[in-house]
Amino acid sequence: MGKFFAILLIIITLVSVYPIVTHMWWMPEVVSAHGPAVDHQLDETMIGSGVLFITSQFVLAGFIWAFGNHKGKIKNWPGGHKPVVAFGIILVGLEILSLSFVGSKVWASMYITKPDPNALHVDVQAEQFAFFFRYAGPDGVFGSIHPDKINDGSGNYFGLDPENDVAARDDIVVGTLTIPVDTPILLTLHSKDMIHNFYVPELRIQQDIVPGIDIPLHFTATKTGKWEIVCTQLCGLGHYSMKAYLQVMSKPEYDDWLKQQSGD
Amino acid sequence: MHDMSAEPAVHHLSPPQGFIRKHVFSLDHKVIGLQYYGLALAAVFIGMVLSWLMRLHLGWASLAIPGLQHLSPNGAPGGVITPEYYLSLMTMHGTIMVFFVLTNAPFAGFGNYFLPIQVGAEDMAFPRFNMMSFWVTFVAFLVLIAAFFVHDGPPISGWTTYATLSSVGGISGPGEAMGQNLWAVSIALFCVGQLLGSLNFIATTLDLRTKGMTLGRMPLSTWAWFITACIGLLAFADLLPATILLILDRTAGTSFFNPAGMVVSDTLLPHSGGSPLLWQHLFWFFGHPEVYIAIIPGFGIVSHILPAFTRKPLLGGMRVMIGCLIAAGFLSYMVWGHHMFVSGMNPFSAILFSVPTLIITIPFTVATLMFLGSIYGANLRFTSASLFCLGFVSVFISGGISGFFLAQPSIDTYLHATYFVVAHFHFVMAVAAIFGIFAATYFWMPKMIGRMMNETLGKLHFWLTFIGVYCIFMPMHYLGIAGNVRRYASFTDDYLVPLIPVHKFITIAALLTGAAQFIFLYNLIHTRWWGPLAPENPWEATSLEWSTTSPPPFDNFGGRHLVVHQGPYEYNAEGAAQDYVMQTDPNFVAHS
Amino acid sequence: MSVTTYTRTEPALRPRPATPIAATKGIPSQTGVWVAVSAIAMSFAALTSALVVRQGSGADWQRFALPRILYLDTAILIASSYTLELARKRFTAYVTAFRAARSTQPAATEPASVEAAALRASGLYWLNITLTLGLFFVAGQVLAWQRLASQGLFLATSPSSSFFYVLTALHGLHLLGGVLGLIYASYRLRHNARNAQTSLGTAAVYWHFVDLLWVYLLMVIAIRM
Amino acid sequence: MRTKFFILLAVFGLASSAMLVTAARPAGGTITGKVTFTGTPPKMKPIDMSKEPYCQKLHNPPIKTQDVEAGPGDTLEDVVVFISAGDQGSSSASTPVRYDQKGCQYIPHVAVMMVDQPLQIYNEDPNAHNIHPLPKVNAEWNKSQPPGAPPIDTKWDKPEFISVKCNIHPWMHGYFVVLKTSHYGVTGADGTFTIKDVPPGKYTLTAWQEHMGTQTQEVTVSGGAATANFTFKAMPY
Repeated sequence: MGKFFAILLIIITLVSVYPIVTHMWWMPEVVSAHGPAVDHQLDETMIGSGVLFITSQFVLAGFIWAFGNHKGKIKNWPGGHKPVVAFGIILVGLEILSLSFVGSKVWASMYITKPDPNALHVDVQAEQFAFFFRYAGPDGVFGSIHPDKINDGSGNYFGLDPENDVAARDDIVVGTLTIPVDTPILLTLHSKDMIHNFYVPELRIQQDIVPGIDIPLHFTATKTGKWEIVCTQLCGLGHYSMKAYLQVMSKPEYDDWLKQQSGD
Repeated sequence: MHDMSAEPAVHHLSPPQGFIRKHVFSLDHKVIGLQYYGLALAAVFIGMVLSWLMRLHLGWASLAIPGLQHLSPNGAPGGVITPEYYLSLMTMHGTIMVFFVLTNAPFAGFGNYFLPIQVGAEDMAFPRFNMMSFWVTFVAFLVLIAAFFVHDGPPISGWTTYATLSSVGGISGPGEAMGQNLWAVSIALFCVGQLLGSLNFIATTLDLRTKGMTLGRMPLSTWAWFITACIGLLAFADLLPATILLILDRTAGTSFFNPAGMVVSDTLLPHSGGSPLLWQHLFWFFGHPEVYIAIIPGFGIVSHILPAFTRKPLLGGMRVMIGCLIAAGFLSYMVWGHHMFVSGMNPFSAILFSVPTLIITIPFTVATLMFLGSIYGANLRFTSASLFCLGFVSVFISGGISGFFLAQPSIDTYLHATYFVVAHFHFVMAVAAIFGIFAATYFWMPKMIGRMMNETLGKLHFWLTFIGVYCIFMPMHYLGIAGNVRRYASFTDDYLVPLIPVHKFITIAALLTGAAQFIFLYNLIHTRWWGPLAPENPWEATSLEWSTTSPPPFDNFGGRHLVVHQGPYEYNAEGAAQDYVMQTDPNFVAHS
Repeated sequence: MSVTTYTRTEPALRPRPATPIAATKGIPSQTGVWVAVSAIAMSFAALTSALVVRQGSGADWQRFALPRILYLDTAILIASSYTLELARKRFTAYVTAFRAARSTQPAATEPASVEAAALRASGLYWLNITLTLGLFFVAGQVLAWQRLASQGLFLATSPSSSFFYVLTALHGLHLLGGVLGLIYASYRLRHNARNAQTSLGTAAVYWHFVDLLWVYLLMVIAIRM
Repeated sequence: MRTKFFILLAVFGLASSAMLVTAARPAGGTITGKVTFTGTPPKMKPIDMSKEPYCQKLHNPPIKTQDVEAGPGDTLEDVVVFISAGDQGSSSASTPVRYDQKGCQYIPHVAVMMVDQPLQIYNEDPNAHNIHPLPKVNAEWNKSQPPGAPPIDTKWDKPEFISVKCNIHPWMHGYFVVLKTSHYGVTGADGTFTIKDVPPGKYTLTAWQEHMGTQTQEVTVSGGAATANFTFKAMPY
């Protein structure tokens, strides 16, 4: 029975590792400036913990193979427990040090470093179960938000008050986040109702959108194309269907798009 | 001199009379332990069926499940699960499993039964509190289950019930009206029950140990229950007021968690200035320790059972293991923020929370190494119990490893709220803890019901379950790395559709693994009435529960007052007559 | 500790006598009450931190003048702790007398001397005073609520009033628990039950804690509101 | 006792005969009219359906918001005109009202029905919707309807103007107008409405527009046709 268990463990371990080594299912392409650092961080962690995983499962298997149903005098771990404890602490300690050191640098680059001062500013409004995006328009000023004016039926998703607020009149509100490539973007995330989340796997970004708080989020897309923005924070019955598209265009394309939007 | 002097360590209860006192409102910690175990058993099968329904929906979204429309005409018209009903199932699965299974069985259940016996006491310190603690928990369970039968069904906000989805009432979605109220009341009651239980565990361990039972001679299981009780005392004392505030926000119009200017479905809510993050802080300050409440008894149980089947004490003895468990319990109160890396809290605090989170892996790594080291050179005996112990080590390694990823904010921004997390906590907390429960069941049932369980069925149950859980949860890591978001009722996003075949595979694995659990159920029921009678000490183990009859008499030792002379794990001790020395053995002289 | 970890690292094997070591034991009810107290303290710590966070989270924190009667209540509660100690002193003296009586004639169910009986009587007297003060305190809290309500401050009016009602209500409930504890203790004392004095001691620990807890809460409330 | 019985019988008889009479008379009077507005109405904004590519493709150019549907000559569409007072009371209708979700749009935008009249809600789209009526006096509910799911059968037991919303497609917005009377009309694209089979009498007529509120006027029907025009005041934005 010991040998069977050991073989089973080894098979399970190898089968578990195979899809990861071959990237059978893997992260989608990375299209953000900070993304590669995240991937690198994940790869490092994967190697480190992968080695730990395989060796520990194999050791377990080996011992079960060797000492299953073994009779007679028991053997003790040579050298007692102290070296083992020390080994564990040092091994994990080192992994922790390296990971948290590199990791915090990546994290800092995403969240702690200030956004580019002349980044393109887009306002994000999340609600059950959609995202809407607002551009300041020609005047470069966002109209202020009045929750009491919010009315999806008349397309006023942000609660603008064009009647009394001049800045609001030329604001552009769309359902697709359209941005120029290689340009620093600064999002301000608002939520109308529940806690939502702004997740774009390709950008390696995930950020909750909390009602009552305006959360800034900055990134730079490095590739043109169309990807999905999905919600990862449980927000109600339509959570699974809450999404929008991220359209990254070349600079000229983007300018045309913007003109055309402020046209009508 | 007796009447006014301090009360002795053991109190003299008279044997209970009548069915009600014996089996229903019993003060006997053994009966209460079995009641907790029974409640957990009912809960775990309900929870499992819920997970089946969820998995079926994830694999085949438009599949009509015959008969389901009768259980919930609104949630499953024509037997097809609606997105909101999927979320209801998910919420109830999580709540039932975390609270009524992973907390009830290894801690309240086995702890109630064996903690007093292992310290040589006749009962818990406060038998009436003990009885209350179970019945309050029982009512809590009924209240929770009642949510299935209210108008628009159980809540849909998940077992973490994040504000504001959970705190604004029915307008935020189906199940958020009465269903969510029932949830909150149930959890509040559950907290009360657990607080009473923890009180008992601590007082009993400190004050009712028999002569010679020093702290150093307490079995590791008792140590684990004691540490868990200390954690639970603080954790549930934090969740209880949080739940009260939630109930007030929902029913009394207060604004603890509800911010100003919320517009839900074009309706402007009157709340002002509350903080949704406040709920998350209060919840996770309980929630992370809760994870340890589920797993630390598992560690205690495995470190108690493994020596009996390796026939040698744990590597590092008791000191290392106890140190690891205390360290883990202590650290568990400093890491709650790692559940909130992307929640919008201060990014600096994310780094602050990340470090203790990584550090907390050290005690668990050491503990695992101790397990591995004790298998080396052992006389490893294969029984259902020992197999589940070895399985515990394997799945805990698998689950623990993935913690390295999630503990790092930078990687968590990608993996947070994906199936990677689901895989992680199911391996490390759910499956590991369940393996601990199974090991304890096969190990202790002979003592608890006086009959031996069927080993062949037990081993079959192990092999199927062990292979099964890897088939279910290992692929979830791959899904997570591919960016598959959790808590989705179905996968309609363009980048998720290609992953559905993996979900189908997981669903099939889950159905088969779940089916294998009925072998266990059959084995348990068959043993209860028709199993062969169990001897006093079937496993040649050493601790006090094996120095009394199976099952023990109502006062545990038939009026004897055991005196403890040995540590709990004197296996293959030099100069001993046989390969184990009972704790009560006065003749053996240990060397140190 | 006789944990044997069969390592060859230590050469000398010193035999240790296997005489049992008596486990140190306290009184369960005493341990229990301290455990309970720590749990309750944890709950109110959680509520306090919630209060601090909540005050910072929104601009809607409405300060209001505390009803004067709260300070009177505080005085009452502190007094009750004092009277409880008076009661306990008398019972301790009574028990010693009782023990003495027992040592002379083991059959005795009552202490011989009249003084002892007097001690017991006044002990019960002070206990009842304590109970009355406790109930006065609760009544006072209710008055304070009415005062606030008359100012138009209700549970949902402002986060400050919400916390005021929640904290005072939860504290009031715990205090009523203490009242029950004292009633139970005095019942047992009347009937000379086993360890009646222990139950009084336990109830006293709890009572003083609830007293302290109130002083703490009053400080929090006074500073924040 | 006996007298009571006879009174009851009499009342019942009268009522039923009255109903027979109303049913028997094929065409009473009809009320027709036109609903217009003055002032600049809010701009009808094009709806961005890019969240749901299927629906986006269906509508090219994109449809516009329907809270105010101004037609040529400042006419208003989807205004409900009904007899709010003076009606003899009419038996509740039993023919179900059909409400469609098609191309991420509610069709019709405003559905008028009587109290307790069956209402059937269909999902004609290949994607899921959720129907979330937001009543104040009736009971609120919120159900999702996956593609191919059976229609939702329901009814309303109190008269109310109920705003309906799909949270999955927040731009989807419509109205259930629940009335006590069977005498109502809804203005078409040309802003005209017709209320048929109105027995002769003096009535109060109410016109309701979801954005501009209600207006009432007295109208007398004597056999033939009566006209009643309404003019709303439009606020810009």
